[in-house]
Parts: sequence; C-alpha cells; structure tokens
Amino acid sequence: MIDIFGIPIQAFLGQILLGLVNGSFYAILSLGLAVIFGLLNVINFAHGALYMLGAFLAWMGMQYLGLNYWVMLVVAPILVGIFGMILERLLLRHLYKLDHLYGLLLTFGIALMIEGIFRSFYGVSGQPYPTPESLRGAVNLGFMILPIYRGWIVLASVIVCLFTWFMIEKTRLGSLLRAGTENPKLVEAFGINVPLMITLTYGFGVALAGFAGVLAAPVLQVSPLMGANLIIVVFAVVVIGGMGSIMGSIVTGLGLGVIEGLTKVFWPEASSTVVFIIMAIVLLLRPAGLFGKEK
Amino acid sequence: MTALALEIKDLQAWYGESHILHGVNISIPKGQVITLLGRNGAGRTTTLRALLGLTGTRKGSIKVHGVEAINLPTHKIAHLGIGYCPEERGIFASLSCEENLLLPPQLNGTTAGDKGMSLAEIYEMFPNLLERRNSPGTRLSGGEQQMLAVARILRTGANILLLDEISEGLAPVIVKTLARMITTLKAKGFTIVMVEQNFRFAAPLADHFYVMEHGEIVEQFPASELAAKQDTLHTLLGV
Amino acid sequence: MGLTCVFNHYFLKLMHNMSDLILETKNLTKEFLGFVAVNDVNLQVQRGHIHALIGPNGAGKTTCFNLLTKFLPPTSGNIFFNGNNITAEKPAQIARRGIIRSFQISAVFPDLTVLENVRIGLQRQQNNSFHFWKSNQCLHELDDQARELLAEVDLLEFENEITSNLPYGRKRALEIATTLGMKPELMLLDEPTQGMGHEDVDRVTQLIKKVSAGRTILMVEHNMNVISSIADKITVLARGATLAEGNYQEVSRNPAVMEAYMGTSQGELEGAH
Amino acid sequence: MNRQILGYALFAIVAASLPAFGIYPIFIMKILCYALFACAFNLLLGYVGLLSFGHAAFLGSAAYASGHAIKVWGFSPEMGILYGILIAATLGFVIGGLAIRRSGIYFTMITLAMAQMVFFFFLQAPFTGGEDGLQGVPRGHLFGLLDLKNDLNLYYMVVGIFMIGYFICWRTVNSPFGQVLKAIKENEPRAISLGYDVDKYKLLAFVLSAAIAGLAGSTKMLVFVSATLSDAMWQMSGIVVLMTLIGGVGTFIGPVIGAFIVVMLENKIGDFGRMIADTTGVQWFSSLGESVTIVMGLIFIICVMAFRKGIVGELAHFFTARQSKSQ
Amino acid sequence: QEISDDIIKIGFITDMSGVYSDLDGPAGGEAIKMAIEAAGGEINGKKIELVTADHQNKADVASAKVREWIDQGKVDMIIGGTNSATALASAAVAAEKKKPYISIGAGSTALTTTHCTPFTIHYAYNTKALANVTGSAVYNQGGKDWFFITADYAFGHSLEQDTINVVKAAGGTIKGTVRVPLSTTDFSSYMLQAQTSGAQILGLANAGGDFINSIKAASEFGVTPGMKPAGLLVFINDVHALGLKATQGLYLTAPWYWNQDDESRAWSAKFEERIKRKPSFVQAADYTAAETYLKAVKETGTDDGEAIMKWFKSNTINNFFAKDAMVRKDGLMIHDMYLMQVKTPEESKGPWDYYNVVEKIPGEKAFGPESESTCKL
Ligand SMILES: Nc1ncnc2c1ncn2[C@@H]1O[C@H](COP(=O)(O)OP(=O)(O)OP(=O)(O)O)[C@@H](O)[C@H]1O
Ligand SMILES: Nc1ncnc2c1ncn2[C@@H]1O[C@H](COP(=O)(O)OP(=O)(O)OP(=O)(O)O)[C@@H](O)[C@H]1O
Ligand SMILES: [Mg+2]
Ligand SMILES: [Mg+2]
Repeated sequence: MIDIFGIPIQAFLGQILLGLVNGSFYAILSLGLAVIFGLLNVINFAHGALYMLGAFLAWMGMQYLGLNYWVMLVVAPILVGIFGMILERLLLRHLYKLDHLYGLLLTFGIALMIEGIFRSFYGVSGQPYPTPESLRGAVNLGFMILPIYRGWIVLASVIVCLFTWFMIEKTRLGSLLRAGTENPKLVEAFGINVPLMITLTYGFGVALAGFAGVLAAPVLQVSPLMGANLIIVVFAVVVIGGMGSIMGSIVTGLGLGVIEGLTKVFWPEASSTVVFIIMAIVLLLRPAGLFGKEK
Repeated sequence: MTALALEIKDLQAWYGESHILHGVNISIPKGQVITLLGRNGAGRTTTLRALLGLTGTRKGSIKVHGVEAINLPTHKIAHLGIGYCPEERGIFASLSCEENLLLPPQLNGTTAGDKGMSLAEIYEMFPNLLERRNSPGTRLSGGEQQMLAVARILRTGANILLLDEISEGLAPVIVKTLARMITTLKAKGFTIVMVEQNFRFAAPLADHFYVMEHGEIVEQFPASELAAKQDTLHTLLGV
Repeated sequence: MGLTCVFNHYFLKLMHNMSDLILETKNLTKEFLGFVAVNDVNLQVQRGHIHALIGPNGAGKTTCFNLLTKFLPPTSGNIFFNGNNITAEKPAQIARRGIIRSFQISAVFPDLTVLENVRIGLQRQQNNSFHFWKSNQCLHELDDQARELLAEVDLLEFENEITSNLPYGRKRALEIATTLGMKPELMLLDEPTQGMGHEDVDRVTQLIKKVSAGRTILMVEHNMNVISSIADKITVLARGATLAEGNYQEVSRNPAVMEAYMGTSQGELEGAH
Repeated sequence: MNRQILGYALFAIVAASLPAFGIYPIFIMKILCYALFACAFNLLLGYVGLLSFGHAAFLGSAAYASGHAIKVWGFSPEMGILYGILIAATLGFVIGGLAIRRSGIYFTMITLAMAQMVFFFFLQAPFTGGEDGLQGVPRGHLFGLLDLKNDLNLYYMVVGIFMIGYFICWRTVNSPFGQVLKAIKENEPRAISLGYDVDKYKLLAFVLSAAIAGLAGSTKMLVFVSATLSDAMWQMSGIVVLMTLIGGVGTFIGPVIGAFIVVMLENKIGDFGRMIADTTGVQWFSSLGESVTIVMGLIFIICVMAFRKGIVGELAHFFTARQSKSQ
Repeated sequence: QEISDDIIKIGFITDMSGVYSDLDGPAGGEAIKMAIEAAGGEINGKKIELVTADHQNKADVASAKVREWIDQGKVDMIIGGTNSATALASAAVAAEKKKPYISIGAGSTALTTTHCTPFTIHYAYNTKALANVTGSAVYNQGGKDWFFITADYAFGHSLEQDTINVVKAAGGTIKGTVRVPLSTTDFSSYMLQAQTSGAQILGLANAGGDFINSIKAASEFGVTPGMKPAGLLVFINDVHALGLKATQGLYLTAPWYWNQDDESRAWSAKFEERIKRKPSFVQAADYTAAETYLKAVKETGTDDGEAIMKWFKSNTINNFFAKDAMVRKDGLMIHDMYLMQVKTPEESKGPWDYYNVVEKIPGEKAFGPESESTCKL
C-alpha cells in the first residue's frame, strides 16, 4: 500500500473524489450566486433557502403527486426559478437604486421566511428521499466504492456548469448578459429590455440553486436547514473565486470542495474552517478574488 | 412641412443634483443631419443621453416619430428607432468584436423602417473589423473601436442615429471613411444627430447646426448660413 | 540662442526647482489594464499660481488629480511637493502635508450642518479626533474660526442649515470653505464650476481668485471664461500626455491645442485630419 | 443635554421599579443585554455605515471568555466581564483589521466569514464544551459584596451595566471622534482628502463596537449562567441586524426598542399564535411559537421594503415633517 | 405541606422539531397528557397541568426556559426529553430552584455522576447501560476492532467513552474515532475513514436522524457488508425509517419494547390510537414517569421538590415500563434492560414488529454497581 503523508493512497483518492462531490454543490450554488451578483449586484442570501426549496419540491412531488426524480429534476428548478422571478419583480426590483446592502438584507429576510415556513410544516429533521432506481448501487473504483449516485452528482453538476458557462460565454444571450454586467445602461439604450433580462437572470440563478437542491435530495436529508448551513461556505467560495466571475465560481467551487475533503483527512478539526482561512488569505493577497477583475 | 423624426421641447436634465440641461429645443425633420456644437461640458452629450433616458431626472417633451418618449423606459425608446453611439464608445471588453457587433437587437419598432444593414455590408464598409472580428472588443485600436461602435448600430435598423464625437481621436483616413459613411446614410434617408468638436468634419455633412452653451441652445442656423455665422461661431466656440 | 540666453534659461530653471515650484511630477504615468490614462506627465506648478489643467474629456485630468492625492497609485513616475518626494505616501498623509483636493462631483457631508462641515476640517488641528470619551462640546471652540471661513464664502447665514438642503452652487462654496479651513498650501479643485448657473459660476470664480491669495491652486476646468479670467498658467492634457503649457494667450493660439481641445475652427487651422 | 440626563434618570427609575410590578427580571435583563448588543452594532452600522454580519462572534467570545474565567479560573464577576470585553475587543481588532480593507458588500461578507471561523473554533475548542456549551457558571459576588445569585441584585447590576454601555455608545457618537465617524460615513473620499486616516477611525470604531458587544455578551452569560454556541452563531448576527433595523438604524433608542420587540416576539409569539389558533380555529397558528423565524423574516422584509428608517426613524421623520408643515 | 399555587404543573421540554423529535417530541407530550388524563386531571381537587417547550437541541434555550417556568410559570416538576446537553443545563437550573428533574431521553452518564444533583432522576437509560449491553453483545459475537462515529456533544462522548471502556476491558481494540457535529447529513467522508481504518465494527455513538443517516451512508459506500454496524442507541422509529432490509440483524439495547408483554401492548394500542404509530421507549418512559410522579404527589400530598425526591428514592417503582425499579442516591433509576436484535423482513409480521428480545439484563448488571458512581452526593 502506498501512503501519502501517512494516509493510504486509497483514502486519499477517495477523499478527493468525495470533495469533488461536495465541490459540485459549491460550484452550482456559487455559479448561481455569481450570475446574480454579476447582473444585479445583489448578494442573494436566499440562495440557500431556494436550494432547500428545490429539494423540498422534489420531495413533495414524490410524496404528494408521485412524480419521480427525473421529472422533478426538471420541474423543481423551473418552479424555483419562477418563484425567484416573482420575488425579483415584487420585492428586489425596488431596491436597486439603494445601497446593495438592502438587497442582502431583503434576501436574508426571504431566506428566514422560507426556512421558517418549511420548518413549521416539516420540522427540522430531514425527510428521506430515495435514490432513483436507475442510479442505485455502487461501482468499485479499486480505491473506493463509489455510489453511482455520487458519480452522477459530479457528472450532472459539471454538465450544468459547463452548459451555463457555454451559454454565458459563447451565445448571444450570454453576450447580452456579459454586456449587461459591464454597462447595463448602454445595453438598454440598444433596445434591450434589461429589467426583463434581470428578472430572467435572477430566475435562472435561483433555478440553478433549485437544481442543486434536487441533486442533493437523495444524499442529504431534505431538511429546512440544509441551505442555511451551506450558504455561508458558498459565500466564501464566491468571494475567493472573485465576485461575479463564472469560471471563477466553477473552478473555486470544485477546488475548495477537494481542499476541504483533504483537510478532513489531514486535519479534521480544521475542515469546517479551512474555506474561511483560505478566504482570509486570498483577500489579503488578492482583494478582488482569484478570478475577479479589479474594478 | 416634412414629418419630424425628432422633436425635443424644453428638455431639462439632471445628473444627481447638478442641473445640466436647462430647456433644450430641437426639431429634426426626417432625413436631416444636424450637428450639435459647443464647448466641452456644454451639455451636448447630456442631450443625447437624456433623449434615451440615461440621465437622472429629466423633464420636458421628446417626440420620436411623433411618439412621446419622455416617460418611456430606455429600451422602449430605442425601439422607436434610435441608435446610439456613445462618446466613450462603450465597447464591451468581455465580448469579441463580432459579438459586440451582433449585440444590439434588430429594432422592429412601429416606425423603424429600414431592415438595417447585413453583417456583410458592414464588413464591406469597415474591412478592418472583418479582420479583427474575433479579438476581444477592447483590444481593438481606438479607431477600430470607434468604427465598431458606429457599425454596431447600423445593423439594428435604427433610422435615427445619435453619434457622439465619432471622429474624435481618429486618423484622418478613418475620419474620411466615416464622413463617406454619413453621406451614404444620409442618402439612404437616415436622420442623424452628430455631436462634434471637429468642426471641419461636421461642417460639410450637416444640414443644420445647433450651438449649445451651459445646457441651452444659444444659436442655430441651416448649413446655408454657415459662412455668415463664422464670427458668431468663433466667439461662441473659439478660445 | 545666445550663450547668455542658454545660461539664463538654465539659471531660471534652477531657481524654479529650488523655490518656486510647489509641486512637480516627473514622468508620472498611470495605466489601467494596459490603457494609459496618464502618460509621462511632467507637471510643474509654481507657488502662488492659479494653475489650470484643461483637456478634452478623458484626457486624464481627474486621474491626474487622483494620482497627486494618491487616491490612485501611479504606475510609474514621481511626485514632489516642496521638494519632498511624496510618491509613496498615503492619501491622508498627503492631505496633512497641505494638499487638499475637491471633487468633480460635489463633496460635502450632506447630513451635517454647514457649520459642522467646516468644523470637520478644522477639527484636525485639535488633535482630539480619536477621543471618543470626550464630549463634542469641545468642538465649539472652533465655531468662531468656522464662521470666519463661512463668512468668506458668504454662507454665514446658512450656518445651521443641513447641508443637503443647500442649492448646488452653495455646496461648492461650502466645499471650498472646508478646504480653506485646512490651511492648504496647495488646493486642487476639480471642475469647481461644473453644473452651476451663470451667477454661481461668477461667484465661485471670484471666490477662487480671492482665496488664491497666499496659496497655490491647481484646477481642472472646462469653462474657458473662468480660465481666461483667473488662470496664471495652463497645462493642456490630451490622451494622457501634456500637449501644451503656457498662459492663456499662448495656449489658446497653439494649433495643437485648438485641434485637440476645440476641434478646428475653420479659419485658423488647415491640414489637420 | 439636560434633557438627555433627565431621560436617563427617568429610564433608571422606570427600570429600577419594573420588578416591583411583577415583571420577570430575567426577561428584562435579556432585553437589556440584547439592547446593548444592538447599540454596539448600531455604532458601526448607524454611525460609520459598516454592516457587520459577524457581530455574534464578539458576543459569543466574550461570553465564553468571561464564563471560562469565572468558572475555571475563579475570577470575580467584574473581572470576568472585563476579561470578556478584552477578548472581544482583541478579536474585534483582528477581524476589523481584515474587514475594513474592503467596503460595502465585501466588508459584510468578510465579517460573516470571519465570524463563522470563530464559531467553528468555539465548536471545537475544548474549553467551550462544544455543543453542550459552558453551563452552570457561578454568578458570584459583585466586588465581593453583592450576591448575584439573587435575581434582583443581578438585575440592578445589569441595569447599571446597560446604562454604562449605552452611555459609552452615546458619548462616542457625540464626541470629536464621533464627528469624524459621521463625516466618514457620509463621504469617505472627502474625509480622506481632509487628512483623516479613515481606516484607523473605522478600526477604532470597530474595536469599540466589538468591546461593547462583548460587554453585552459577558453580561448575558452571567444572567443565564451559561455561554453556548448560539451566542456565536451567524443567526445571532442576523438577529442583531434585525433589532437595529426595526428600531431604527442610526438612532439611539432605536436598537433598544428593536431589541425589546424581537425578544418579545421570541418569547411571546407562541402565546399569541395559540390565541389566534383558539379564536380562529386554525390549528397551524398554534405552532407559530416554533416558527419565530417566519415572523422575523417577514419583519425583515417589511422593514427593508417599507420602513428603512425603523420605528424610531420613521416616527422622527413623521414629526419633523409635521413640524415643518405647521411652520 | 401543600400543593404550591394550588396547581400541579408539569413542564415537558424536549426536541419538538429536530433530529430527535420523532422518538420523543410532541408525541412524548401526548404520552404525558395521557398520564394526566389517567389520573383524572387532578389530585385531591388540585388541577394537573402540562406545559411543553421545544429546546431546539440548544442548551441555552433549555435552561432559560426551565428557569422561566420555575420562576414565573409555577412549574413544579420538569420532565426533560431528548438531548443530553439540554438535560445537563436544565438539571442544573432545576436543582438550583429545588425542583425535581426527570431526565428521560438524555443518555449522558454525567447526569448522575459528575453533574449529579439531589433533584435529578435519570429515568429511562444511560449510555453506560447501552455500552455494557450492546458493547459486550457485539464483542461476544466477535467484534474486536472498533471504529467510532460519534455525535460531537455530551451524549456522544459519553456513549463513545463507555463503549470504549467495555470493549477495552474485554480485550478489544479501538481503530479510531471521528466526532461529527449533531445533525450532520453527509457522512460520506467519515465512512471512507471508517473503511480505511480496517476495523470490523462500526460503532455508531449517535442517535435519531444521525444514526439513520450513518446507516444509509454506510450501505451506500459499501462499508456495511464488510464492517458490521453497532447501533449503540437505536430507537424503534429509526428502524422504522430505515426499514428492516437495511437494519436486519442489528443488535441494540432498549429498556422497553412495545411488544414485550400484554401490559405494554395494551398501553401501546392506546398510544397508537392517538398518535397513529407505536411508541418508542422514550415515549413510554414519558408516560410512566409522569404517572409515577403523580403517584408520588398523591401519596405525599405535596408537590414540594424535596419531599417528592425523598419519595422517589425510598420507593420501588413498578409500572409497565419498569419492574421493581429503584432510584439510587445519585438519581439513577436502576431497572432491567433488554438486548434486542432486529428481525429479518421475513420474520416480521408487519409494521412495527421489528425486534426479537435476545436477552434480559438485570438492572444492576446493565447500569453497573452504585460503587462505581462518582457522584459526590
Ligand atoms: N455622470 C455625471 N455626473 C455629474 N455630472 C456630469 C456627469 N456627466 C457629465 N456631467 C457634467 O455635465 C456637464 C455637461 O456634460 P456633457 O458631457 O454633456 O458635455 P458635452 O457638451 O458633451 O462636452 P464634451 O463631450 O466635450 O465633454 C459637464 O459639466 C459635465 O461635467
Ligand atoms: N479606474 C479606471 N479604470 C480604467 N480606466 C479609467 C479609470 N479611471 C479613469 N479611466 C480612464 O482614464 C481616462 C482619463 O479619465 P479622467 O477621468 O482622468 O478624464 P478627465 O480628463 O478628468 O475627463 P473629464 O473631463 O470627462 O472629467 C478615461 O479614458 C477614463 O475612461
Ligand atoms: Mg474628470
Ligand atoms: Mg404548584
């Protein structure tokens, strides 16, 4: 058996892979945050709650309507997106002229409410969500037994991230979005309905969160607090990656997942803090984040 | 009397608290080319921006092809057939040259007649852009960026063009290209509002001149009176 | 050029360097991600002058100011104030040396009263600005001094008004009063008359003239009337670089300046573009 | 000034007599601790314009520090509190020093993340008791004289501490230093250009705020004889924002009123829900007590959307508006 | 001595909405209500009342609530539900105020050792009993090398330590432990560590939702066929949630099982009528504890804390939950424990028919002799 720093290589590789799974969630969530921050300049504190909402919708679909995982994997993000758009239209929209901090506070309030409502109906203990039939079981990778579903998480999130990246970097829609981030006023002067674009972007960003929620449902319990615990780490990821940078979010999300996974092996006590420590260091050295542009 | 493409009455505008435009009146018949002259800071750029609702508060009346636009959101105003080429060019750094070019949507507002130029026509007019089509927008030279900024709005089918200092910082040869382009556009029936420091560039092109000072129109005359107004112009603009 | 001439030239230059130059930049350059906003500028401001910085939009005037006050770090080059190299100092340090700036967009403290605005500036002399345990009653010692300054800019009657209620022109005047309170050796004014009505422009112009006594002023201004009436020396920037320098007569006849700044007015220039 | 003193005296008299009316002293002490915490927070948000989302770190660290000092090292209560303040201020110096390098949203996120780090530290450090918390800290005798086991004695001490803390906040704002803070808040670049090294001022304000938050934390620890993770959790940072927002950012009594409302809500909303459930017959309301967060979230949203000035701010605005109309 | 304030008021504080809410929670409250109803709602004309609260698994919430109840709410006795951290905090307050505190759902031995008080009764079980019974059963089945996944707070530490003592005393080895925060949902990384440790037994020193999640993760990552899980504290609700397929063969320790005798079945039927599911042993203990307390009040004629405590410590307790049980001086109630094994799906006759009783362990043996207690009372 080969050891790395006294840890068998199997365990090492295994933890890297698990880190990648967690990193997948970080990546999708921070991607959504980045998209939203880019165009709206709002730190979407409700992101975690909407992630939770996605998971719950999947669970409710199964519980009450008998809809299976694959249906909900499509439907739940759409519903979350629509919900987000309603939020944007009714509430967030009125705050753009004010200090960005109000956006943060508003979404914080929204997060509290959504979480509170689900708590009052379902308690904080999680609801189990079965792994879809077709993704049950595990493959033996030699160094570890990887449940197929975990592999699917990494695959699905990489696909979604790359798809989003492609949409934003390579399509006309994306060019509108990027241009809107740079100079929304001018884009509007070209005749583009920027307010609508903002609504849709917010919808899309939170739909990503919803998607992550559905992905997470079978591995984590579907619980009202699942988002609250995750969101702060994701914030840190966004800050490290560079606020608003798409590729930054994806790469940092996955990377930090892995680093966190490794910390669990080498220095378990620090595993929950390592992301914040990295954040502090990055901020000292590169205030705009690893991939962020200095403004 | 020909139909007015643009009719601005008593337009006032503010940036935050500073009151920049103090009641601007301009009427432009369809197909005319006019030039706004004035010193730095006279408020010409602000006039264009106010037309599109890009300033802070604004008051007064703006009719685009007879449609009142003072209360419309910016993107709707654009759909009335206005294309805007900003002073700072507004090339998007995160977009390639061609993406920049393709960015503004085709306007099919009520009165925007033309279909707009095709990409091929545009590349024909500005061969430089064809060459640089894949480089990031802000890597283009200043002149190329300027061309791009103008070319960008030609595709949209807008028939009222607001061109802010398009000749600024450009080599004579490009300025000539631009002059030719404006002549062509004029022939095609475009209505054009130019803001120019470069009087020599603007003089032969414009049908009508307006001179601004401190946010007001202080003088206006048709091209035919240009010679006669030399002295006035000199006192108003010259150092 | 005769030998004496050459000698005189150098002698004069030496003299300048020794005493008369309050501010000097050497090869000052600022790049933003490859874009050169200020390019190798050698600015020399003489003590006691009203020195105007003009140039087309985007010429780099505001950036220049930001460099001088260290709101932006220069990419290269040096800045000397009274012969001392201040290139490495922090904004607040620069201010304490006596270089006080105003901003292109009005810079007052909107929710404080007019009197308090001026006092903020004066307070620094008291050396108690970290004393969180002291009553702010002690600030009233500064009231008289503050009122004097307000009187100087005709704002005395507004002393207890909340600043945000003042008309725009008055705010600019207040800004100047606050700046004066710092007893600056060198005042940097960025477009002090921007956004003002005619009367305000005149008043502020006169005010600048008035306060220039005994100190040096470096100002950015678009309004040529203002410049022609008060500026002793003008530096023209274009595309980040110095284009011309001299008094109003010299500069206004300079064809390059006409070209860059006004565009051509037909009669005078040929051949360009 | 005289009116201030009068108001102060009035407050002292009312506060002193409350227990006589049968009001539960611990309840009021809790409000006072939170109120002090909110005042400390407001010192930053209201007077320097810095939104810290990590103030729980200071509350918690002081609570743990003084709890540990009193329980394990046998400190007297007053020394324990001082020690707590010292720790909170030191932590404030470190976190503040990092955070003030950036402004706006970034500042907020950094404070949040740093506080989260502190939280995890407390979760894992051996002396905090992890999830169990530090329980059963002896209250001891104040200056060796006053037995704080007696709720009433403790109550008067807490009222005293609150008044001192409140006074420090008030004094800070109304000091030469406070004047500079106001200037920085309103126009930071201008303050720099006038020669103020704003980072130093911000840092001092941050440390002061952390110290007073620490005072609140240590006091709260004495009241509940325990220090637990919930003191350091980010939700606590959210609550203090809420209290300040409800009461009125940048007003003096705002945070106090906000604290009162939030604590009332936390404690009484269950009864209120049960009342509604009884009258309307909708059973769901009876679980309202368990879902204080819904109500808090709702209040948050309402405050941000409609009452950005908070109760005190809106009232003040209303009265000045009426005054200027009548004039 | 009289009934204070002319009302007998019981306070019940537990996790009403968190990871432990299924095995105690609101249904535990209902069980106490059943006991009050069974007593006729009054004793000698004095009304019996119940107040309940959710401590959200937070020690500070629990202690503040208990303090307020006693100071303000005229509560005479506290029944503490799940979570040891909250129990330790509440017990301290109750003792300060001289009110009986009956701990039901909490397992930490600290309640009757290092943190014992004259007013604490540790009623249903403790980690030491669990460790003694399950630990030695698993060890005797050949489980010599252990790896622990431990809930990171009082209860988990205590359970882990007690089991380690048992295993080590028997000659086994500990290959490692990881401490996991309460309510963790993702156990994958810990499973990997368990796997690489090379131990035979996966000791799960956690409970409720945490236990469920770790069992799931273990089977997902292929840990379990290779390693054998030992659930150190397993409730019937957990087995219900996981299903027999995932849990069959698991050894566990419980003080009570609804299907163990007629008396228990009868009460459980009543409970099921109300709650629509079978009771966990905690809920049965809630009921019988309240029942016993009310009996104590009736017999002593007072709700005074010291008198009640004296009654408890000088009488044997007999009910369907515990036979011939005694409360020791340190507050620990000694009663019989059962080693159970989870049935296979084929063995089970239907929902909730989950356990085979393997062995009945006498209280003294399960909880250890009083001489081992470190309580200084
Ligand atoms: N965003 C802004 N905020 C505040 N004031 C502004 C802003 N933009 C321009 N101004 C001020 O408004 C006035 C008019 O500016 P404008 O840009 O319209 O001038 P202009 O006539 O276009 O001159 P030029 O383009 O040569 O600078 C100037 O005094 C300018 O400083
Ligand atoms: N932070 C920055 N990043 C990138 N480019 C900048 C930045 N600040 C200024 N510039 C650019 O530098 C050039 C000079 O700007 P500056 O504000 O100094 O011009 P100015 O001479 O003051 O013009 P105006 O008369 O319009 O105020 C402009 O092209 C501007 O876009
Ligand atoms: Mg400028
Ligand atoms: Mg009683």
